[in-house]
Amino acid sequence: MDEAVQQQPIRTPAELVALVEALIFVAEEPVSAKLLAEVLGEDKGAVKAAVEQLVADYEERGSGLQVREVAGGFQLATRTELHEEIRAFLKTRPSAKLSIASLETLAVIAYKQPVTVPEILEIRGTQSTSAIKTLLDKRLIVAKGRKETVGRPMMYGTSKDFLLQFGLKDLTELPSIEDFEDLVN
Amino acid sequence: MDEAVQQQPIRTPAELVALVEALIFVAEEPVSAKLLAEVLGEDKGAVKAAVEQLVADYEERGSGLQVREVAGGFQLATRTELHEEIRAFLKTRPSAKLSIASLETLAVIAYKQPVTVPEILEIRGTQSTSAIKTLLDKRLIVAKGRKETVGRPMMYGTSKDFLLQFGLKDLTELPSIEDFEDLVN
Amino acid sequence: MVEFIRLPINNFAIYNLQSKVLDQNVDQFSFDFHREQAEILRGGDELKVKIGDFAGPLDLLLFLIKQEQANIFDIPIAKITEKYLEYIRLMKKLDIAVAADFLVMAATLIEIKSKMLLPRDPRAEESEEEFDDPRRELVDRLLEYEKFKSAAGMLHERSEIEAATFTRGPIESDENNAEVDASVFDLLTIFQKIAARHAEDVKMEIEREEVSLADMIKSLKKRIFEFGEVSLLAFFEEMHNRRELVTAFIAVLEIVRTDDVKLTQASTFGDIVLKKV
Repeated sequence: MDEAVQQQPIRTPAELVALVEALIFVAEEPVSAKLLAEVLGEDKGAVKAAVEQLVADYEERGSGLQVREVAGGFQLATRTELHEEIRAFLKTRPSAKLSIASLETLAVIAYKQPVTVPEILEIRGTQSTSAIKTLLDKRLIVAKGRKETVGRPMMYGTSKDFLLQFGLKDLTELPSIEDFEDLVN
Repeated sequence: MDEAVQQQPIRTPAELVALVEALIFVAEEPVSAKLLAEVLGEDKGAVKAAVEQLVADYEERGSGLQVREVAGGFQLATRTELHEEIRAFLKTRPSAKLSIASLETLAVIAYKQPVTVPEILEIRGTQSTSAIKTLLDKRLIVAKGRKETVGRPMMYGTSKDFLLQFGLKDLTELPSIEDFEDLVN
Repeated sequence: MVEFIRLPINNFAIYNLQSKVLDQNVDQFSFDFHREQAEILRGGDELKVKIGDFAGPLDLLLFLIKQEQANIFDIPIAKITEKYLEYIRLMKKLDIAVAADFLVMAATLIEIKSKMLLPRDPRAEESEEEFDDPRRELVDRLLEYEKFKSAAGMLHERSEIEAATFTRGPIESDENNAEVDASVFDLLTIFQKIAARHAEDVKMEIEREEVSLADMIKSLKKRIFEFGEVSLLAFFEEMHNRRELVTAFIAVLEIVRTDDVKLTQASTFGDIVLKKV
């Protein structure tokens, strides 16, 4: 990394956009502007501008793809409107949906993390163990240590996969739980 | 596929280009114009024109990617000139991932520490020497002295890095069988 | 006998029942639960009953309150309790296991109902505000729960949108290996699997015959002099259990001590090779 910085490559803005595009494409996971800047030995501001340019380019030319920000990084993905044709092509069916119980449990964990099983029970009014198992299996939640109370129960929180699967940049992008109060009444 | 043909969807040339782009992007191997035409229920000539348009689009805008024809199909790939930066980027990817064999060995060491190689062999039922080497290289385990039995074999345990990588404050935070009793069954 | 199809968010479930149940008594399914009556759908020799599917007792309670168009801050507890118990009775009739949490809530409702029937303390009546409503705690819980239920709906919508976007297919630079990104949960489940596998091995061990040290030395010697060298790793891997492994190990020590054989190792943790000198 240091080498790259010392080299100080001279690139035109268009070249930087092209490079950023290529790196986002080859990465298996969303890439942050920070990592891109480090690898390219470029200023983070310049990289951010290049990413913004790229996002706009894809948007403008009505591409079948989009550059989107998710789980703290940028990723190339198909446009949602095309899902039917893509499913027909890949011969995949919509993935198994989460049950109401799992979704509720996930909502409690997302908003109250780190949270223990008894605390989830308290809010949902029902045992959530099988939902927790499902969420762990799907890697949507992870164990986050133990709570220093009687019995030292395990605490749970959401994972990076949660951000990815729900298309969130980070946890702050979740609407505040109090916002749902208005809907209720 | 027949359904799609019967439907005869009406798409603008631009829409067809976008769809072709999305399908080439998600495909697991190069896709032929014939297959694209079948899936989309479009005329092969129209699909070919769309692919040509797409190739030209990527070329013209100086994209970091290219649509290239390979093995009788089309594929999205990075532009060859960018290979140096791409290689540098791919090298920086964190290699936090572990093979199944390493993970099994790590699980045994985590729960049975301090533990010797023959003991791991007995529990896992297979040799674990290369997995142990990997785990030592990744600093997930450390040698914990020798066991005072015949041959004085080396004992292994988990390291500080192990705690960090798995988000544990200390070893007591490792989930126990009891924690997941309801979940795992 | 009951096939349970969960349809998230829509809040109802379809139960497939054998015709046997159908013949018994159709009346028992005339349950006023969903917006209309519970739907009974006939198809071949199957009967499907569509009734409310609830994620928990609070979910059911909220549904009943809405169905009765009641004010959540002034729940008609007698009526709601009656409806609640009716649902539980239906579940039992359909032979669907009723979770303990639902029964606990039923008890709570009955308790609140009886408290409401008690004459109020005349001294407390002076100020209406200080009257401790037995429903208060339940209302608080319902309000809190409903926020998370709405949040669950939001998550559901997000996942629907997300399921409509696809990322690229594999490309050359992806190392195609079976590597996994692990969490502590994975560590535990893997450990349990190994332990289970090991338990099976132990059972099989009993049936095997034991190899004596003399036989082990003989066979190892034969191999060394036949092939010139023997990989210790390969040799040890042939052993079926711990006892055999120990015997093999002692055999190696014996041979190195008494015969013209040496041990070589190319790298730390690398394989060790037994060589004829």
